[in-house]
Amino acid sequence: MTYSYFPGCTLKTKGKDLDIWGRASAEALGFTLEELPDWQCCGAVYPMARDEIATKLSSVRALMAAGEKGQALVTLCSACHHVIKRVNNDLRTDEAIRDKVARYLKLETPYAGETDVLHYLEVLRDKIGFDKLKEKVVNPLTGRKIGAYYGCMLLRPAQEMGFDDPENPTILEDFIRAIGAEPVIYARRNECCGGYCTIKDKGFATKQVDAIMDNAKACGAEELITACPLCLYNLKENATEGLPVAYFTELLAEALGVKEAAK
Amino acid sequence: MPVNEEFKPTIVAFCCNWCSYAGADLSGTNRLQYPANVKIIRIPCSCRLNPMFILRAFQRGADGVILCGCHPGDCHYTTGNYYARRRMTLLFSMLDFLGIERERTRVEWVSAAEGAKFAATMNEFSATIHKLGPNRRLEDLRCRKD
Amino acid sequence: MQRVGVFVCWCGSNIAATVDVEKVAEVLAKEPGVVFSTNYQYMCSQAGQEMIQESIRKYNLTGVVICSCSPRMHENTFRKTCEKAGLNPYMVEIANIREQCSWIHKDKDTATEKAIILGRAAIAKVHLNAPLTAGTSPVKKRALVIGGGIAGIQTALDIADAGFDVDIVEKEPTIGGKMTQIDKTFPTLDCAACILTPKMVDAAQNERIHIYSYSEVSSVRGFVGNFKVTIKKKARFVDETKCTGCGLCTEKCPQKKVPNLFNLGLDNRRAIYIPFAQAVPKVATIDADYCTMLKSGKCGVCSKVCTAGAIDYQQKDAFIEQEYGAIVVATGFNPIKLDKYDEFAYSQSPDVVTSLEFERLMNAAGPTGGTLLRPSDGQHPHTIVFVQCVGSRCDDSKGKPYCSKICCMYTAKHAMLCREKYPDTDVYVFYIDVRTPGKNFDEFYRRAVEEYGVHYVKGMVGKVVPENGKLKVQASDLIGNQQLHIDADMVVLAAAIEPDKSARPLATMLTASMDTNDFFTEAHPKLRPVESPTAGIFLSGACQGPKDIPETVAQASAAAAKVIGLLNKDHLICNPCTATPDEMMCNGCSSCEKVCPYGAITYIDKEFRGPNRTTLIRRVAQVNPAVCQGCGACTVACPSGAMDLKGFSNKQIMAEVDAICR
Amino acid sequence: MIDTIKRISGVNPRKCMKCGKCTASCPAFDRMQFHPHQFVDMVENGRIDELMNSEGIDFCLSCFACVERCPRNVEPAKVIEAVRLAVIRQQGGAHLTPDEIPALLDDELPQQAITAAFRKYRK
Repeated sequence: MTYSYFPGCTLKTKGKDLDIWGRASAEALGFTLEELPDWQCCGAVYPMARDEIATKLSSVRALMAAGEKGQALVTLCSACHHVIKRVNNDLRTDEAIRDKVARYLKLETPYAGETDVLHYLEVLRDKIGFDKLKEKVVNPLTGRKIGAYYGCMLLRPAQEMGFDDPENPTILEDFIRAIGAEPVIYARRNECCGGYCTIKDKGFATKQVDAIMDNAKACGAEELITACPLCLYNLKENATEGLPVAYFTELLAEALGVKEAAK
Repeated sequence: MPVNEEFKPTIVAFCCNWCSYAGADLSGTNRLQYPANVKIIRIPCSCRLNPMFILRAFQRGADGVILCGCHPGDCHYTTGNYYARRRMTLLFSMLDFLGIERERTRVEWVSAAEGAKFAATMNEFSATIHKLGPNRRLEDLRCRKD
Repeated sequence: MQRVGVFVCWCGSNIAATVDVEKVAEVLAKEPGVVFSTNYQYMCSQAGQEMIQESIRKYNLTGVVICSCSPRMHENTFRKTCEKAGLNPYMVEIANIREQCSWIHKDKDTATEKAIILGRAAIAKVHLNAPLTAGTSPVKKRALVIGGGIAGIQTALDIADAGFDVDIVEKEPTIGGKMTQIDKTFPTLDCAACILTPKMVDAAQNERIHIYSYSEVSSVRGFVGNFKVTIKKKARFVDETKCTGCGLCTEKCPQKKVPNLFNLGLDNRRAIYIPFAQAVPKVATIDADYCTMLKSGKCGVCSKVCTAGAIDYQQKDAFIEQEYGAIVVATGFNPIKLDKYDEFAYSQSPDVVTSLEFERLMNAAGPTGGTLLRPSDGQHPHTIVFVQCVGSRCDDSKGKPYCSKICCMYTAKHAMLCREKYPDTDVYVFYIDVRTPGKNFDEFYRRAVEEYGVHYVKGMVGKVVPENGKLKVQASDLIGNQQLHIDADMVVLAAAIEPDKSARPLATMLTASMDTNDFFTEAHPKLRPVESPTAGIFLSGACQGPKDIPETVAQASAAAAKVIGLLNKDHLICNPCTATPDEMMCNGCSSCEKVCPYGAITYIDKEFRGPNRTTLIRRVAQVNPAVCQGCGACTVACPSGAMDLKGFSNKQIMAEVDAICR
Repeated sequence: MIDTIKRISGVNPRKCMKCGKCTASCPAFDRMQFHPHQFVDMVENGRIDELMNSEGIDFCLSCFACVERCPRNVEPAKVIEAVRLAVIRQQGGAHLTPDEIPALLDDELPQQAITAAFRKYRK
């Protein structure tokens, strides 16, 4: 199976690890991520204003490029996923936005959200299957107690994201089980890490992250995984006394035995 | 097609006594407006509607005919609306054959609790008929007064 | 040609404000056959009715058209009026110029024009009306109550008291319903079991009441006065006539790990069980999902210990046919599932419970013997947070759009009981509004606040985080304009209530209508609150809408009164608007027979006179007017147009079409 | 101005039933002068200037907890975003200028944070 792939700005710079191990694991699992040739940054935050069109266009271009190839669009970064999926949803449901976009981009047939947007984890769950993934694991992470940190972007708003139960998600826990480790469920795994506010107020991010870490530790987690570069940054840099944090793709690559080769 | 300002369509709505007629009453009770050119005829069940009545309406100058009945599964007479649905499907293909726009006839399920749906349906249907303009295909010219 | 009188009603200003009633009367007076036309302020009033009767006599009217409110409102009133003046009641037609005209239009000219057209259609129809005489059908003097909770029990007791036989069908092994699980009742705080169990016993001992426990209704045919119902008695693998309810089997059964549904899974029971000590009937039931004997054929302990020899592993579902004159629906409610609201961590911590689970934890017959202990570690909770409106009052996409009505009061009760029994506990109640309309209700709630020191906080809980044996509750205090962070030991969620899942398929069987929330619809929200629009079906308790116990009991007795009124009659007047075949046109094809949902059409061989004094025998349709309900399905199915419907004949409907399209 | 906010956000504040679940869910509660339920209420009642000049509107994290948990589907985050946009669309309303950036960076800060902040804090 071949998917169009939207890496996003961070995965080309500070978040290279998320990308490299994601691609290596995809290869090992037998699906191909075809990077879109001319992708542009998604803008990192979903433009909520109904009167802004320009901020939605880069997502639309990526969606249409994938659509032309008849492929679903896969993302790894949860912010990109959030933005592109919601913009796609706008185009699918909001006629006014669809028309404006069509006029802006001088489209003959308006783009109406036909492309499917999938997160890498959704590919693992819905296309590959966690059972199949389990079979491909050569290096099970037995005995490791891992807490999944979801953050906000993947889950909310659930009506639009349709990713998982927004208050008690299971996809990352199932993933952790599939790679042979033991998932640790803690309630704050979907509470905000402080996001971009870390730029102006580190103390605020610290308050958020510490609460998350305390909760994860109290429930027995020894390390955390995430799918978001900004979450990773906040959890790592702003914790008073934090657990180790890694991208989920790193552990995936490790379990599949492709971690070292990829670097 | 430009919308004719003068065009006042005649729309006949057949409503089953148990659900849709009560739904129409409810939209009245809630003061929900819909165009005055919709005139309701009460029938005991949607299955009482003989497709002939619809042809008769078109013949006599109606511009749109809508049939409203209980939701599938909720028919007061258990199965009446299923018969209505099948008969209307056949009528649709006959209207296609006659060259009458399919949009002029419609079937909607409106329950006794759906006053808002009734009004919304009538508004929408009336707008559709406005767009289509007067019905000339099946009108019996002998019936016309002007 | 009929001699038609037209009567235009003002309905005060309801019609007259938007419809020029005088003009309507004036224009309609010129319609063919109209010999008299007038308007009046309230046509349905005594004076209005007398005017109609006088006009019938004075002008020798043979048909009457009344332009007024919906026929669903007053058609019967006016039919009776005319009947008293000697006119056949079916010579009356109503033009609905209120609900379907004056109330939905603002412009007076438009509304007047429409009223005239509606009046014309009615006149055109009445010209083709024929006098109809209604037949009668006998009433089976037995009632069925579906659901054996407090609503069903009360209805059955009242019907039985009036001297009629009544059957209760209850899907659980015991009657009693939700009230058996409740500890105390508001606002008097008397014990629920103490007031309910005597009623359960009364029902069991009443000679006129028969209880089908562990049973379901599997099909309903027929109509008011003559329902034919099939009841499925599910196999309980215990012979009810032999079981003495000693309970020995329920102690000896080796299968101990069965979630006890009576305690909402808070503890375990055996595979053979009696739900609780006061169960009625007090008969054991084997849970086939867990019984080793039924699953693998190895065990049989209960059979060995039963001295009465009541265990019967071979028992099969049994089907019972019974006839009823009336059916009462009392299927009740359930709390909703809370998986969609896991911000409150219901599925993540055993110490987050629903209010009904909390009831069991407070109940002397519950899993903790009435001592309030946390499910997780059996410790006394010291801080308890109650959350109101969980899943109630939501946008459709997020939960139930209605107020569940009972939660404010039972939460006040829970909070008060906690503080009374354990004065060292801190109790918080997060509310959006406190709704206490009811006798002594607000006083009760105020007592909880003022005398018992319950902290009522206007606000909502946003997140519950289980951590180190505590529940970290993050909430808003809107009046204090602060965010609260409470370390609680227990969180109690007032889950919205919804109709029982069995209600929807039942409604289909009964052809009784339901609203979008699956509550049964009443025939009129104000004036006929305990009847379903389907004749002969009555509503009792929470199946019609959220209700507390006093309201449920009141409605249950009201439904019983309606049933008694019906069963008191020996005959019911049938609907005269039945199908009727023209035998000369009928070609005996059976199309109509196939579509009739009531089996009202049969075929007979009939002798007809042919030309030249010959006779020939032809197969023709015959309609049983007592069974025909007048849907009209057959009229359209008939290929030769022989079948027609009285009161809604082809000619009548076409005359209406013509009048509207004219 | 009420209409501007309603237009930008697409939110009907009248749907709010004043339960306060948004404010109960908000992680940035401490940093805000007005809280999510007040935002909705103030837009409903036309107190837009007060909102625009209040402390902490830049602290909304767009975490959508209020949107997810609102029982009435009001979407408070969209209201806050609309007010914030109304501020930064004014001359000199930007909350972050490019020359401030270098001082705020460290080696690990992902691009995503800077992009997001720019989108949120300036025109």
